[in-house]
Amino acid sequence: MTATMAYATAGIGLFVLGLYALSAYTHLLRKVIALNIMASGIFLVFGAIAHRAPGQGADPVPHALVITGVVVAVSATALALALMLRIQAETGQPRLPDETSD
Amino acid sequence: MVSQAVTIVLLLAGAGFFLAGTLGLLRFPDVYTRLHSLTKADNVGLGLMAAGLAVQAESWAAIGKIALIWLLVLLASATGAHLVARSALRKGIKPWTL
Amino acid sequence: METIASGQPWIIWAVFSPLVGAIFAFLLPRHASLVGCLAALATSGAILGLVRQVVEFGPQRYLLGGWGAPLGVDLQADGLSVVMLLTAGVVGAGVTVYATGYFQRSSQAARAFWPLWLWLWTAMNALFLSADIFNLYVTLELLSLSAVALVAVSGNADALTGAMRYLLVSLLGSLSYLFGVVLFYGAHGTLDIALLGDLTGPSPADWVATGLMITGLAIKSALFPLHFWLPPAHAAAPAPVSALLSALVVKASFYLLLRLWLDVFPVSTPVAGQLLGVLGAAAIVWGSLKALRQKRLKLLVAYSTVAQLGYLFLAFPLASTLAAATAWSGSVMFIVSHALAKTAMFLAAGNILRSVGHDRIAELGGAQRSATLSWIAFAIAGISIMGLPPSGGFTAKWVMLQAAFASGQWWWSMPIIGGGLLAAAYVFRIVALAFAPIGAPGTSKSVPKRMELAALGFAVAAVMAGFATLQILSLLDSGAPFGQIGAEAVL
Amino acid sequence: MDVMSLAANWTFDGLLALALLWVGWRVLASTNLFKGIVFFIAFGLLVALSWVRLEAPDVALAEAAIGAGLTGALLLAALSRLRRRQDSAQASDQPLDAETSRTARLSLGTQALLIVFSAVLFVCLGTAFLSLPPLTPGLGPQVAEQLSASGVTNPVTAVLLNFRAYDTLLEMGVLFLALVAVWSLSPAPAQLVTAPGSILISFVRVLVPIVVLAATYLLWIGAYAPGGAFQAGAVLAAAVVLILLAGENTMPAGSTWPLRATLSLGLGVFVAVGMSLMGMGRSFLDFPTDQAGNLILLIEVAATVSIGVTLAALFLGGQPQRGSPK
Repeated sequence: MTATMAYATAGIGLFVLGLYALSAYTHLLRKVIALNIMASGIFLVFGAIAHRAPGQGADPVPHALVITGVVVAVSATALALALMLRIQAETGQPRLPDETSD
Repeated sequence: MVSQAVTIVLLLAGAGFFLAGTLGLLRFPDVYTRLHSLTKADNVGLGLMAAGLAVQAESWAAIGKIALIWLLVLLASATGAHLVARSALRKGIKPWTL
Repeated sequence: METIASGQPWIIWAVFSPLVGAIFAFLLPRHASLVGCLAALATSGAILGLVRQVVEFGPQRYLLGGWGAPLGVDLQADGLSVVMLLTAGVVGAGVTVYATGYFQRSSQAARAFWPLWLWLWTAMNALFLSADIFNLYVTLELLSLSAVALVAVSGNADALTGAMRYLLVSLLGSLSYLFGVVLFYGAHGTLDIALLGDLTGPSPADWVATGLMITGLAIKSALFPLHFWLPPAHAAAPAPVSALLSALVVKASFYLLLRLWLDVFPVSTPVAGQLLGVLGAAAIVWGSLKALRQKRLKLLVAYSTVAQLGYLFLAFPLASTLAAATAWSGSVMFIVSHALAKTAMFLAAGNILRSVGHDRIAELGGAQRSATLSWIAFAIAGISIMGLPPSGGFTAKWVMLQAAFASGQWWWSMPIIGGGLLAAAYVFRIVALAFAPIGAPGTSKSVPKRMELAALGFAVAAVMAGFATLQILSLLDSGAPFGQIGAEAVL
Repeated sequence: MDVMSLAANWTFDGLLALALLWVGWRVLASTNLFKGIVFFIAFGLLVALSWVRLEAPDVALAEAAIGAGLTGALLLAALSRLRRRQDSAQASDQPLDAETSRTARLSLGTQALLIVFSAVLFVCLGTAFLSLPPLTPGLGPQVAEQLSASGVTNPVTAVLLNFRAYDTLLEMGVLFLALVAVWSLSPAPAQLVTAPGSILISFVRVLVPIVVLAATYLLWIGAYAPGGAFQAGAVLAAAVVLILLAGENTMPAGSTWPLRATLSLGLGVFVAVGMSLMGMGRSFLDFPTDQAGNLILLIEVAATVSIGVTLAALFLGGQPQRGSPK
């Protein structure tokens, strides 16, 4: 194990942080950002896994999968943001109804 | 050896400009002076760094790419600074005076 | 090992017929419903072709790009995938017919519905046929995004917030699943289900990956107590979408859970199985009680889905014993019969809502005058949901009861039987309305005949599925996804 | 490697990892949403830097262009639309949403429970990672072995467009589907920027040709060096977004058909190539070795155009209305 450990730790930390924020915050934009941070965390762990054997170059398969994952994440983000704007237009709040702080 | 020394000096000088620019960004009184400090210092700082790296470059093509990066950043930061300043003016933020 | 697909590559057509249809439905928005019907026809043909192939030649494996696992991505079709595919095909084809009546031609909603629905179908077929855990992640995302967008098609505030909650929960589920994929790849260096199955063992990485995947898929399958997102989303969607979501989409993630449980996860401990079973039993009780208290018809049907999904999870504690194949067969029978019955119920509810203009249960008394066939369809579908003979719901529960007794865990028969009684209570709550005295003559709109016939057709099919049990089980047996136990051992 | 540079590596990687965590936390916890998004973009750039350190330049490019750049632009556009509507809502005395109120009113107990759960999860995931075998080769050797038959020499491109091309096809499907879904939700808001100003416009005039050139370069070089269709598509999208921001965005009145065709092009060509190969008696997307390079290039060119336009259309946030400014 080498310095890649640092990235795996950061990745796991980001996943957990994002999960916490996803549950704790109510603003939908924050929830969308939290999901993005979680995804980045997972990707970093994958990158660290691909880079376990130093000096041999990295495994290209996880890299290709992460690129796929990045595109999937931006697609989901775009849909979530469009939905959020529609919700705000209909209800006046960028939040889900039962979580609206009173 | 000489080229390495030149690179080190240029990179350190560039870092100094970045540091000064960042200090200005944090300490200057209003949005216009902060912009001034940020873009001016960063452009020079990046220029010094680019020059430092160009000394180490292995081909003219690489030097060209480094120069291009610096020029593009200059262009973008100038336009960005202009846009930020303009929207601040439109919002009615008065420039700081003594 | 499965035979490499020979002859016509129906397995490819099953994925790409709806996909090509989805592209054309987007390109030609004015003719979207025509494109949708043609694509549905082609997809059904491809599914039937594949079923025939599997029956004749056994399970199929297709090497995409000719590489083969682990470098490439493979498709596979065994009995389990084919039964899921067929269920989706029957429900999909019927809902397509229904939707041509439900959506006005070239309205904004129709233009949105057709490409999204064809994407949803693509995603399901791709999911049932994929043999690669990362590829399955991509199909899961296709499935969630299309399902969420379909919920939002109605455009009102309830639908939008329901869709948003559904999206957030589903993305969370997908990410949890993806983390599992990453850990499995890190531990074993392959993504192929079959290859991975030979390598997994009781190591911390495999356990954590298993836990992450089970959690993610349980969220997506709305297992109690992670079901909270389901009722608002399913109830607020347009009727054909509600039917698709309740009948198929939640089952797709359950199918994946089942597939991984059987082929990938390290030898399952009784503890995990028992936990899933307890949650399933809790879902049956909680979902039914909530269904009893709902004031809106579609929400009642949606909570009934929460309850019925609980049954699927009862197979996990039963399957850790010798009765495994029986338990799994019962669970899959349940998927099929519930898909048919729930489609009928949601379509019927949609018809009632359209004819009366609302679905407030308290004011529905006597509303049977306008959409009589739909009320009949609802009642017939109720037979299967309650689990009365000879319906598919009955045989599914019967098989599960057998598994419960054969495995010496008789106590699991209690939620199976109790859930039927509770279902009877909420179904009769609605059916009784049909016999209520005719109320004040409200305005009632007529409903296109084909919409009523579609609901009725599914209701009858749900009851008749009981007679097809043997055929379904023998199809399911192809490739022995549950180990060596044939249909004859079950009945 | 000598001890000095090893220590330097460790220090750099450790600091970068700490920075990732700190900036990630700032993104989520900043009281002001705008600040949070700016931190998010900075975060994306740090992630890209991490990918360079992990010897994944292809991912670094994709992360910088898509993860930081386009996602950041999407978030900023969404925020400005949120605020604009809020301002008008405020004028008409509707309830004001304070975006600074950060958390749900979680009880202290719930919050403590959540923190304990997070900590347990962190420990579990960490243990799982540590228990991974240190030297599992993964699929790297197999990719290297078959690389010469893939038609390209960049292994990541070989995986994306040959070995696992089906994944990539479905991924293009996800992007296409997201666009269909966004269009089904709402029409595009009328205008993004009021009065772009002459400096922005001339900046865009200078920059757009360079950006398009850069996209072409990334696309072309993807066959044998870091780059490829997704990175190129994202850069192309940036060019289109710039044009949109400069207000030069009137769409010809009439049919949206050309736009729809461009959006479907990438997926359509991908499927058509796969099907044609089946027609020639091969299996789906089974490229003949001597033609693989050309077919991959054909798919990538179509994909780049579609990805660029799709990402830009997602930025627009809705279906452009016929005849009105795009």
